[in-house]
Amino acid sequence: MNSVSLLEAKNINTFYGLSHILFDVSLRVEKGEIVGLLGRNGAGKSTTMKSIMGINPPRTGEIFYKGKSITGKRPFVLFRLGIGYVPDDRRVFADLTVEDNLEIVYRRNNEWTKERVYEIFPALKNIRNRRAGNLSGGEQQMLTIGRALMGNPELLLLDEPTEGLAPIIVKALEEQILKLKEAGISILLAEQNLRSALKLVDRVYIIDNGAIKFEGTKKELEENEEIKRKYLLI
Amino acid sequence: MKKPLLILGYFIFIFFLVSTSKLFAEKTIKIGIVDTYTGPPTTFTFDVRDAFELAVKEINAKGGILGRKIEYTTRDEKFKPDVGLAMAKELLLKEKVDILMGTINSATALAVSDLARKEKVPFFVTFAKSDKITGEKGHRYVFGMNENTEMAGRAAALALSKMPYTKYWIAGDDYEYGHAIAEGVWRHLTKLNPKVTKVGETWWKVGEADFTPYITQILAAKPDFIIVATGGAGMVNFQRAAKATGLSEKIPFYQHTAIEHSVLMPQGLNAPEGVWGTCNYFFYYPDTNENRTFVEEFRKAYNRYPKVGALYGYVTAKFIAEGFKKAKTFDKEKFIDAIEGMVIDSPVGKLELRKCDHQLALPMYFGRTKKVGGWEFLIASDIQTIPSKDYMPSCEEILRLRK
Amino acid sequence: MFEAKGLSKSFDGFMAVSRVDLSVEKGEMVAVIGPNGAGKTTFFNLITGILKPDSGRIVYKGEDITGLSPYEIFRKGISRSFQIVNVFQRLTVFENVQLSVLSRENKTWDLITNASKLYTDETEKILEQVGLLEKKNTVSGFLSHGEQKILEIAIALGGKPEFMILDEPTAGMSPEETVRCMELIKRLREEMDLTILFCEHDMDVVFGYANRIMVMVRGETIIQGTCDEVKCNRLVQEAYLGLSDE
Amino acid sequence: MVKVEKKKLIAAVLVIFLLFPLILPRFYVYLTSLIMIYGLLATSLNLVLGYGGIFQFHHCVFYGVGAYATALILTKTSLHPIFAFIAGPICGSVLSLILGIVCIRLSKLYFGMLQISLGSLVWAIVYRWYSFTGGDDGIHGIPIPEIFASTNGAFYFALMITTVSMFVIYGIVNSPFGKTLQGIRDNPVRCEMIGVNVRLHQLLALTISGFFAGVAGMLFVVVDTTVFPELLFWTLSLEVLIMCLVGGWFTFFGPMLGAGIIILLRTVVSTYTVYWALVLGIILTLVIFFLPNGVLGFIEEKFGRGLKRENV
Amino acid sequence: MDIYTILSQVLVGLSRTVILFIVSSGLSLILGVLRIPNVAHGSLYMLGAYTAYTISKFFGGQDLGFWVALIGAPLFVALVSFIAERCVFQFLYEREHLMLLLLTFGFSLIFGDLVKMVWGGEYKTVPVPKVFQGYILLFRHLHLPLYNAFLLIIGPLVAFLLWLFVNKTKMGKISRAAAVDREMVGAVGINVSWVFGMTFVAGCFLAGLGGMLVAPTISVTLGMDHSLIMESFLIVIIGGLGNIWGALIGALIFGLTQSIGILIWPKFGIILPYAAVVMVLTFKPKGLLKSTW
Repeated sequence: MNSVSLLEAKNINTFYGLSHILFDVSLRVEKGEIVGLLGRNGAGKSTTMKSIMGINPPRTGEIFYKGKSITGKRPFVLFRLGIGYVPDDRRVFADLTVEDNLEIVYRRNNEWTKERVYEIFPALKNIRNRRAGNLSGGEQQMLTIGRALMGNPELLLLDEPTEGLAPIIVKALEEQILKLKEAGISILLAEQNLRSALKLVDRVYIIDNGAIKFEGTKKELEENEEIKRKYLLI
Repeated sequence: MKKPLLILGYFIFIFFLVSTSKLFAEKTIKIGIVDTYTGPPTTFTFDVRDAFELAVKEINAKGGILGRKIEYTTRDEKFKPDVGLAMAKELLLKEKVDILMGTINSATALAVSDLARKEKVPFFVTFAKSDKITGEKGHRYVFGMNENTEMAGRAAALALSKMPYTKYWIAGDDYEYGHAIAEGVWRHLTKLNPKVTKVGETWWKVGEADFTPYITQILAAKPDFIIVATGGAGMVNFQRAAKATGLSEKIPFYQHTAIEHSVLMPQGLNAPEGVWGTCNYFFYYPDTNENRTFVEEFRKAYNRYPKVGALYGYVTAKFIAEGFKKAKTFDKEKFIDAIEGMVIDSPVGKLELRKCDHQLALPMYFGRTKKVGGWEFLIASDIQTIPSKDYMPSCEEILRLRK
Repeated sequence: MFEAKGLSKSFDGFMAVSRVDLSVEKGEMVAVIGPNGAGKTTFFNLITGILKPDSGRIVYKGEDITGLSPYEIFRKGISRSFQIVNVFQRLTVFENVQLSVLSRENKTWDLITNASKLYTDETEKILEQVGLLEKKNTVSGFLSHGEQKILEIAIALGGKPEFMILDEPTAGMSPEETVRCMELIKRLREEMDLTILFCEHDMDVVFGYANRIMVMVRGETIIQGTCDEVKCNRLVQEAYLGLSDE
Repeated sequence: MVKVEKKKLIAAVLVIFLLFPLILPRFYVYLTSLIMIYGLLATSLNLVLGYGGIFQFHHCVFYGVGAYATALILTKTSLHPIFAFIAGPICGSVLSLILGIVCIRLSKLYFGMLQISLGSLVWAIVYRWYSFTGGDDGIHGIPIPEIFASTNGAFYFALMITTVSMFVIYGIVNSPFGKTLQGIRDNPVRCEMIGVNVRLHQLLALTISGFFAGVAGMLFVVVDTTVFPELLFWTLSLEVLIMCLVGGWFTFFGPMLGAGIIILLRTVVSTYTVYWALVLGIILTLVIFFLPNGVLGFIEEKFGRGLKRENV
Repeated sequence: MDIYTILSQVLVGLSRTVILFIVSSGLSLILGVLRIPNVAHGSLYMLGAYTAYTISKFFGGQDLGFWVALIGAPLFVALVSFIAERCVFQFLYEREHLMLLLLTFGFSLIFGDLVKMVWGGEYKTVPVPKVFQGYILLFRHLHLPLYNAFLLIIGPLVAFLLWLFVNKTKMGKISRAAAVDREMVGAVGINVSWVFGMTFVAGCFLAGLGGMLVAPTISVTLGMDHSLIMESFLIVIIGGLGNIWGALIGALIFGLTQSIGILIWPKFGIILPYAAVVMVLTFKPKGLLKSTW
């Protein structure tokens, strides 16, 4: 392959203190696609995200972004290179207003503005002066995505965006995520809700107990009942 | 596992220490100074040390005493009595000094004085103002080289009793020194002038920075005169507040050492005028040859005017030198016998070290602050000299206290 | 043996646990499952006295233990292990377990005896049971994650419990460790005649070991029953897989 | 075998200490007494700090109160001196218990700050109660029973009391209570879960620690025959904290070693320069930078039964 | 005791509050965002006062010197703290609080001796500029010095500017976000280390400003740091760690209880602020306002 992947992780091993969480995880995100990282709770999805983002850097292994090694770089550097991160627990800056949450983000250029974020998430516009800590889960989720967008990312790491949200909001969110894809943003989506994931993704990885167990297109997964049963279903 | 290393380290340190104590050459008169060289008191203690050094150089230049040079070493006690005591013990037991001197801290002075009594080593106190040092707690081995609170109080009371004021307010730093000064003045003032009455009292914590609230309260009570018993940095702080609030123009007040150089010089020409004070020494008064020579030499050596502490340091060195000369031996007991009641010349005239209580009899100057052309700061004016015999507690009083 | 009746707890208006009923019979092994944020840990905190319920009652062996402090509940024979590793990091493995035994025996006020000679047999027996005996002098902070989780259980065992509450005993373990850990729990239950309430994400574990399962979603119990009942329940599938289209 | 050697070692060390007055100049005998006093004080602080995880910032209050109680009984009453020696520690522990009851609800830094402000109140009382405590001048020339009055006498007295106290503290640290305390330090929540009443245990620890601070205060009176309010001032407390830290606050002998290092440094450095605070400051920052576990902690880490750094 | 006496006492208490507030708000900022209990804060305050003296002296004690010092002294302190932050503190953010407390105590020892080396032991004073000499008479007998009146204006001004900084500038918003979640701030492209450095410098700037402002009312001496730092810490604690408004309320409590205390109970007036601290912490163990911890 001569084309360079947008993101490529090669054999990363990550630890929390002494406990070994990720075992030789490798994955790839090409430009323009949504890649699903599926697995049960505690399977290692969030850790993978954090490893890529440099928040919890891998002890061994390498990560490449647009062909350049970004292993061990600090999160703010990665953000400035165009990797946006939306954590699973949302982590809005609770003391600040919605607008301030968007404004303090480092901006590479003006491609994404507050207005454009409000266009994608109209709900945010009406509550722009509310304290972020007082928002509902769905609103906070929109805000964290919007916040990541303000940095004009080319790659978005979305960690369980639908977790704990009401079905109707999940639906809206799914549409919005598809809109982002249209806008040319590649997405690595961590998800345990298979149903929701299958609506969005082009390709999937299944992770369990810190190791990648399956890699394939959406179709391959849909057809592979055994994998679904073993790692995702009851 | 741990113990041997601990012990080993300990011994390395000990030997290190032992070896350093050999640094002093033999055959000198060793004097150890324990004093505060940290924090606000340094403004006084540096002068004591420097003037002492000046005198020691003079003496050594003339060949020392009985063929021996004087050597001295200083220790910073950081205004902490426990540190001061440990350092005094170090000087005594390790450096084997012949004479101890120093400290502005009364608690340290009293603690070291007790040590000096046990160890039978002369101890010259050079700035601690507690009257207990040569009074109640006095003994054969301690010498008071500066005025104490009782003396200051009596001198001030003597001068104030001749003034027309009757309604007094007492204010001061809430610590031993403040209370002792105020009490000293008040006790004798009521004795000398039965008409005086006390309108009220205010005490603030030591190191108080803002006096405005207290001054407001005092102004409201409208006394004739205020006795302000502050010490250290509080002297300057109070004067500045008095000037800023207009207190100094409305009500006259007295502070011990208010007219002293260390208080007035930092304020430049902004210090309040007309503040009454008492002091033992000015570099411009008395205008005698001895004083001029001393000031000249001090300025040459340290590039500043000597303050009151310089007198104490200088005189102490002189007494030590003359004492050994008179005793003609280095025996400490004989030395003490020699300096008891000895009189020497000093920048402020002849001074006697009283035999009964080992207190230096200093003349006290009473005066008020004034702007005088040619000076970059206020100086004392209308100076009255109160001779020591007029105000010092008598030997009987002291002996009664010591019983 | 143990019964929770209508337990509710809310934080700032958010119902973390709402009207949960659960009864556990002696010797049972009951699993609580549910997605993240379903209120499992809060429920356990209510039972063990870390949190006080807004309403509802907890009855253990016919005695109302609602609102008692954690240490009082421990004395009644209810022990708990934690989801996040929660051992005494600077103490050795032996001391960790011994502390729990000392506490049960009410010896923590003893200032005189040398602790290293107290209850060594019992402590070592517990360590042997859980397979940590050869590590007994290791400072527990240096154990691997899996070992620390086992130590958690050992600490809980120190209280000679009859009722054990295990909060995700296998979280963060490798598959082999998970199997070993669950086998250990199974063995302990048989050997010591324990009643166990645990929560777990690994469904293999849940269906392999639990007698009965309670499913919680958003603070509410949606079903209680045997493995098969739960497996076939549509609500459960929805909660886990989002298979519903409504 | 190890046990026997340990005992022999301790005995040997004690013998060396017993011989100190015979082989060392008087000043070092005095200095050793001083180090033992501050070492005991730091060890008593470490009982709650290093072993209990309680941020007792103003520990010197109990030390000072112990010293004052001893001094006041010796000077103002005609009671047998033994009462004075007992009263110091008791006053220290009672005060410690009282302050502890007020502060114990708060955690970590808040505990420390409340404790420091309450301690400052005690200091203020001592400082201004002229008629009783002698105010800021303190009490000097305290009469000590003849046999302890000399430098050597005081040294043996201090050695005896310190040794006994260290053995007792060592016993407490290794008793079930001590283990429980360490458990509370590591994980108070978990401790509750295994049936420990955390607050009451912490209170007892504070009381014990106050008791030994009082013992140190009493020894200070015997060795230096003087008391003054600076013994209760918060800067001294910080110095004692530094002793614990420099020596190693997760080790038993660390505070004692730290006291030795700080006091010897003070003695040596102040011989050469008036800027010894500067030197102390630089050493302190270097220690924190490079030896976060203190000197003894570092030695144990390097050569001993490896308690490697894991940040809890 | 009439109402005017009380009013005047309150007013005077307020001017003391201003200095306490300025210094404590800087301390609170550093505590809240960086979590460093900065004992050396008092030393920076002292350094500010000494720098003000030097600048004022350079201009021959003229008014110009005061105004230059007003800007220059805090800036110099900020520079010193910047160097300290880049060289030392930035490597130690994750250390335990106790360690940081003692580390900064070590720094305060170093600063204290350095100031002694540079400026010596003499008392120094900074002259009050001509415009602020004299006093105004309020409520019949309150002699409020003009400089105190100036402080009463400066105080709210600083509070307002701080409010602007914290709530309206990007930097302030980032620092507020970083106080709560420094990891996430890094993950939205902000160099957290730099933000921390700047916040530290801003806090120290306030310490320098406090020292500069206090200089014309007192004698600048060694050891002025010691008396202040304890009070500042207590103010920050009762106000709520890291909450700038808490610092304001704490300073008010401190300044007012003290000046009122003098009025009603002269002998033990100074105990009242400490008693207030004990009271507050007894009922509100985490301080009056929400702490960022």
